[in-house]
Amino acid sequence: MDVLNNLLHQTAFANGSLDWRSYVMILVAFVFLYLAIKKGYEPLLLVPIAFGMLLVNIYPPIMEKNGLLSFFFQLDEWSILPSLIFLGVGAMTDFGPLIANPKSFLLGAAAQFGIFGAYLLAIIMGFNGKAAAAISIIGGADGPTSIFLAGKLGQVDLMGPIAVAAYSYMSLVPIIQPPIMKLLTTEKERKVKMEQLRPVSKLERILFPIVVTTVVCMILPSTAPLVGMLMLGNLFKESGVVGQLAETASNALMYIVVILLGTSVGAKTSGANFLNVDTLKIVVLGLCAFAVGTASGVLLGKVMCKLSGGKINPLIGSAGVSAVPMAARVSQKVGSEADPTNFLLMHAMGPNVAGVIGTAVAAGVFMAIFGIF
Amino acid sequence: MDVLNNLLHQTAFANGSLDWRSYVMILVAFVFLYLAIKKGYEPLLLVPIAFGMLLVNIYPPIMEKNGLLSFFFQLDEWSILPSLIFLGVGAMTDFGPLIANPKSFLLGAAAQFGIFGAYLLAIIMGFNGKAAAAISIIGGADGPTSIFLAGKLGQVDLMGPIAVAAYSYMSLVPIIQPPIMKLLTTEKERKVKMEQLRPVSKLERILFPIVVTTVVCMILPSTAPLVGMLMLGNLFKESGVVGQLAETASNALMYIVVILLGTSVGAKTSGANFLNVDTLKIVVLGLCAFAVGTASGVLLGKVMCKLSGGKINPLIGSAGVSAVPMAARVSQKVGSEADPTNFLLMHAMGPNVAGVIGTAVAAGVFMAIFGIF
Amino acid sequence: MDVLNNLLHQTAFANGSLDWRSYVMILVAFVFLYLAIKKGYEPLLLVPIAFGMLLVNIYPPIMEKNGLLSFFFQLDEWSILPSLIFLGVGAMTDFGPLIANPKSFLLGAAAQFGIFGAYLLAIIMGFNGKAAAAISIIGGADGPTSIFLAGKLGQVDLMGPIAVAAYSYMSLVPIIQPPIMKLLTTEKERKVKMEQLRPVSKLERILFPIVVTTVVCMILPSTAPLVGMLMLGNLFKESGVVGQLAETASNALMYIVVILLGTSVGAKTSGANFLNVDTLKIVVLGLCAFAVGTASGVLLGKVMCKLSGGKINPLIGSAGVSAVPMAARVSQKVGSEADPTNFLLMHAMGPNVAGVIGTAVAAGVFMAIFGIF
Amino acid sequence: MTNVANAPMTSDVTTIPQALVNTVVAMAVVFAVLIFIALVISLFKFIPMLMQKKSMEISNAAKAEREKNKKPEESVEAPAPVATQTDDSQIVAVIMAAVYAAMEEEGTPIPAEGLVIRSIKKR
Amino acid sequence: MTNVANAPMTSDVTTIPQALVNTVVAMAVVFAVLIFIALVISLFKFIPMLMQKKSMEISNAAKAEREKNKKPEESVEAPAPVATQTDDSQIVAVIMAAVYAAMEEEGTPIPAEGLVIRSIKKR
Amino acid sequence: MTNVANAPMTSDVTTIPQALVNTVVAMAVVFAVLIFIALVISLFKFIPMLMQKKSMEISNAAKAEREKNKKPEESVEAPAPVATQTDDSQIVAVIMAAVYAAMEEEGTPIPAEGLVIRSIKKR
Ligand code: NA
Ligand code: NA
Ligand code: NA
Repeated sequence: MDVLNNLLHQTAFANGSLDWRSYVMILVAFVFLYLAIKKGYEPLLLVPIAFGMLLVNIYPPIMEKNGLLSFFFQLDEWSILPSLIFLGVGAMTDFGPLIANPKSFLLGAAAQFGIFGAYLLAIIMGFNGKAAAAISIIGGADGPTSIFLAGKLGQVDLMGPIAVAAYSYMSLVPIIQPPIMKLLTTEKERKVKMEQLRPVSKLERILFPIVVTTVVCMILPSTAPLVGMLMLGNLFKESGVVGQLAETASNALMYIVVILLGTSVGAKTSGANFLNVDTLKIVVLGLCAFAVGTASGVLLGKVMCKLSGGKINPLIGSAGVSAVPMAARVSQKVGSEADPTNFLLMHAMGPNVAGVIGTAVAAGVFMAIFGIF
Repeated sequence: MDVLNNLLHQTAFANGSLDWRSYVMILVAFVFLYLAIKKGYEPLLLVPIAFGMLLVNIYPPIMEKNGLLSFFFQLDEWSILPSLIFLGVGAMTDFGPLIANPKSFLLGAAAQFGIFGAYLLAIIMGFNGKAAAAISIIGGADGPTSIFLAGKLGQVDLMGPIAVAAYSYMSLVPIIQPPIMKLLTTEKERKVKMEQLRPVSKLERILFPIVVTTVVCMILPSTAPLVGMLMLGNLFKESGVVGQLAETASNALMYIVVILLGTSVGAKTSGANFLNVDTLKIVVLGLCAFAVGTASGVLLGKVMCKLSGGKINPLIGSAGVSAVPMAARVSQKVGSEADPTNFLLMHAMGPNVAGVIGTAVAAGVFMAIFGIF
Repeated sequence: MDVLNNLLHQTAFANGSLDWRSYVMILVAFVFLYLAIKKGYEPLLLVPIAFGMLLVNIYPPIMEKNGLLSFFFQLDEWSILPSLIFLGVGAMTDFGPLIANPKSFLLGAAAQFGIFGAYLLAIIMGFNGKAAAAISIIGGADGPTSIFLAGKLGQVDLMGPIAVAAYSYMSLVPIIQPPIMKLLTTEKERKVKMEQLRPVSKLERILFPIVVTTVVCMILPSTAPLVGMLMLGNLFKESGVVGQLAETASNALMYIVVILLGTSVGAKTSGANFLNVDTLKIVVLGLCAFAVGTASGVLLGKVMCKLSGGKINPLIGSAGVSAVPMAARVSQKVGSEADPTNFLLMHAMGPNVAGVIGTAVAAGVFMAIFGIF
Repeated sequence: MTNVANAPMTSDVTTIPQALVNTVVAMAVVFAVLIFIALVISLFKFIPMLMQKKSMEISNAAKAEREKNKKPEESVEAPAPVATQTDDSQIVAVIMAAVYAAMEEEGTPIPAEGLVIRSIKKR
Repeated sequence: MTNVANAPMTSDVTTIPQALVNTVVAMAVVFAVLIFIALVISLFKFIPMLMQKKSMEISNAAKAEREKNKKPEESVEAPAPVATQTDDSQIVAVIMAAVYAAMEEEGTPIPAEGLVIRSIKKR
Repeated sequence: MTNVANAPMTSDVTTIPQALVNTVVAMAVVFAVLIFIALVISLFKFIPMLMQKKSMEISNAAKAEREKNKKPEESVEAPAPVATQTDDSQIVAVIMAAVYAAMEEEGTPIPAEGLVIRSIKKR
């Protein structure tokens, strides 16, 4: 019975392609599915990521030559998918609060300390320069930027752990941030009420993406695919004359891209790739990055509170880590715990979206440091 | 007048690229358009397929190097398009009736006798092993699985006839099945009423795609792209947390894929490729496969009716050939002809969707037999 | 401080990749954004085109090997994107007025004199044969056809200027056409009222795309990708059985393609590519083509008016240049200026959509002349 | 796609006389093709007439059939399936005829699978 | 994907006896796999029972907790966060255990980063 | 995209002092870029003022124009087209100027096609 024999040798159990790591990873995939579905942790990305994790650990050839997910992953490596996600993100983002209060850019910059703190720590832990940079960008809390930079720096093997850590911590923002925020602020600071933001005209909203693209890409040209697409999406939205493009970019196109990106990035977490010390280090570094970013945002917020004579609530500083819009909601929540009549959401949206630009700038600086353009 | 001369030599009539076969195929394309549009025979796929047939038989270079449809076909060969269609199918399929009545899996298995009956007959007719396997899968009545297996077995030249036969017979299910069903059942059996199905909880619906993926892909790993995508689509739908992904997978993405797949598979039916004895044999084998699959489903239904003490109506067995949801509707119709108060539709949906999984398993077995993974 | 030095050398200002031309092109991009957003000039294409222009002139590597927009541009070169846009255009076009009045085909043919007038002038100006052909097709006022032909004739470097000129003039149709129309017609001719068009049955609408595909592609096979996709889209719409495909082709798929095509074609306008005498010549030739096409349409309209005993209003002739549906609206407007009770819109839609087919035929003739198939 | 060997004008430069000839020929072709399509499309106006005539015939036939089949329990559904079946078998016959022609051409002996048609016709 | 070296049937011709064996084995596998899934899925019917039991336990626990926490200003929001936190730390613990296992296997000394779990648990 | 020749840090290992320098420089750049954008964006608040001023001017101009053009049959449509035309020609002029500049740079004699602008201006 040759045929039966052959059949038996093809099963995942018998063909030797799976070791105990694969089984652990299958369990991890189940855990992530549980977190995504039951807990609502970034499900849009964690469901596809976890399923890619499941499939590659049962059937490794799905990521080898001519494997289904390897074709999708090629589009990650070429930076096409992260750029197109940013197109959709741009088409959904309201930069109005940032235009009304450009000081928010400072808080968006401060939160990037998380990235560079993690970078230093990663170097100390023994990662080489490019790996350290790719890992530390997790602290930016922008999934597409993390995947984009890991691709540009040639760190494809780290892409799985980085993406999983980035999206996991992004969903844990409501747990990670509040203790740090409370530790670093006084009750009085948390109660600071901010003036209502001025209304922003349509013309300003249209000029914003054009100006930001021009300025950022002039100074750090290698961010052009990422920042350019983010701002093009926003221009689609704000111009008001290409509603169909804004709708397509932020709906059909973006979700198609999410499916392709999620499954293929998830499939970079084969057992051997994921269950090692580096992943553990990445988990630690990611948490440090988030914590340091939160803290530095809040601390600069305190400084600005002082300098402005108490007009700025330091709690909006933590929103600078991005994780749009969750971090802004955390600022709102912690603020309203101190004083239920305190509405910080709109004010926190400014640093929140500034943090997206700040992380893209940080990614551009890393690319410049490593001579990639 | 060189120019005029050149022009004349470029026309399809004069340049020698078209022979009488091309003209016959153009007529066949018209017939399929008639069937699809006027008769409503699987129009979603037969309209693009027939148009691809029309274009390639007028302008063969459209499938040669750098031809428009050759680019789309590349995505068929790489199994990308059939897998993505299954993602959409999964996002539209309700596996509830199958979860409520897992015995339906038996009927979904029995109907696969159609495939292996046709396989034996194909070997007898002189096809080689891989060709016989690729052809016989038509009996599974799942278009994407047929195209997937033909691609994996390297039978690209048979893909045109196989796809055309598969979709044609799928639309003929209401004509092919009833006489066989009536021949094999007694009036009394057809009148059997089935108990209402138990309600299925959300958690069961969520666990189903995860469990099926894990079990099937563990045993037959090479089915992972197909079964994985089918079940991922279903998980999108049932998880309830990624409604946008379910919507995109079953709408924009699936119909884009249908257009690319339909036109390019249709363009594999150039005259020389289609008008030969093999196609005639495929037509015969496809019909046999459907007939045998229907019969074996009904026959196992009769056995289960006996064993269950008359609680199972054998008519739901024929739905095991898939052709979702038409075969289930045929069960309903034949059942209600015997007793107008007999409602079998929901009970037939169980074997119907089990048949999709059964055919994927059969495809996996073929891949295992031929050492493809 | 090596790092700082490296950073400075990476900026767009310092790395020598940008010369004064880049800065001029960035300004031109701003002007096009202004025209598109403020003036509503073909914004669906000019916004992405202008943004592609902006990005490539800040960051040229975006169009070099592995650059984001270079991947999209590959799909233009392979004629995939223009063909898919035509699929969407077909799914949105109503050929009813043309079916009701097939004489409109004559006017759609006459307007192609604009193409060949510009072709002659381009040869006189010193362009080689293929470049002259690629440029002159601007006069057809069909963007996708222009990009398709430029790709097939290997004139990728002209694609930027050609696309920009084509879409710019298409949006200027309401300014370019009326003076020519008034100059060539008498007040009496402009007041001619036309009989109501006969109703067109569903069967005729279904047969139309099939017949046109068969006839045009038989005579000029190399137009099959373009004409085939246009007509397939229309068949999706008119068949009434594949509404989802018509919807997807004319919505999600088309707008995805518009984004990819617009940004990548816009990115062919790097300073060195765009700011040269050729572009100036193309601007002149494009205007000539539009003017001659308008004039020849109107002149044949006058002849047909005479021959029909005053039953045809010559103003509908100008709509033969395509630019659907703007040129038809111009006919309506000029006609109603002469007599406010004159409704020419529906009658002008006939030549308008005939002009699309006419331009595709002209493109096919050029491909035949250059032996491309 | 560019078959250079066949390319009639591989030299890139086009002289003005050549261009004039090209223009005249090309416009002639454009007019010829569009006039030909116009002629074909202008035949469409006869379709409504044909359809009306045919539908009248069909409705007569259907009426006759309905009278023939007048068994009370089937009277509602009968006409539709009958019509479907007739058309289906006609179409199958057309396809089959084409395939048979192809086989005869190739000199292959026709096997016994003719039953495909019969198995659909029956019922 | 085709690993020719491993391919058991690289010769393209399949004899009829071989085909018969293939058919028997293949149908057996199809039935085996589908019956196995059916068995697994048939266990699903116990899930609603389990859930009911568990939810009863949870609602008891929650009730107890609610009574313990009865400070007027927190009463509305308290239960939900508590539940979340508990589950989160359980999950983190599971992940950590897996990663630890991996590290021990590789013989790497476990560093002091165990605090990850603690830093989440606290609060 | 990776230009290895230019890459300043092709050695994969980064020492801790190097990393410190990188960090300081990088954070400085991040702040510099974001502060620069913030300054530019903070100028946006003057836009509403400018617009108001301009729109007042325009509405005055339009009023004047409307009075000038007061022929009863054109009064409804006149203002819009006039405005459109003016802006269009301004823009065409800007583009043309840029192209001319390019041509002069290249030393090409400017041909007589200046009429493009005129032909749009007229009407
Ligand atoms: Na960020
Ligand atoms: Na099936
Ligand atoms: Na045209």
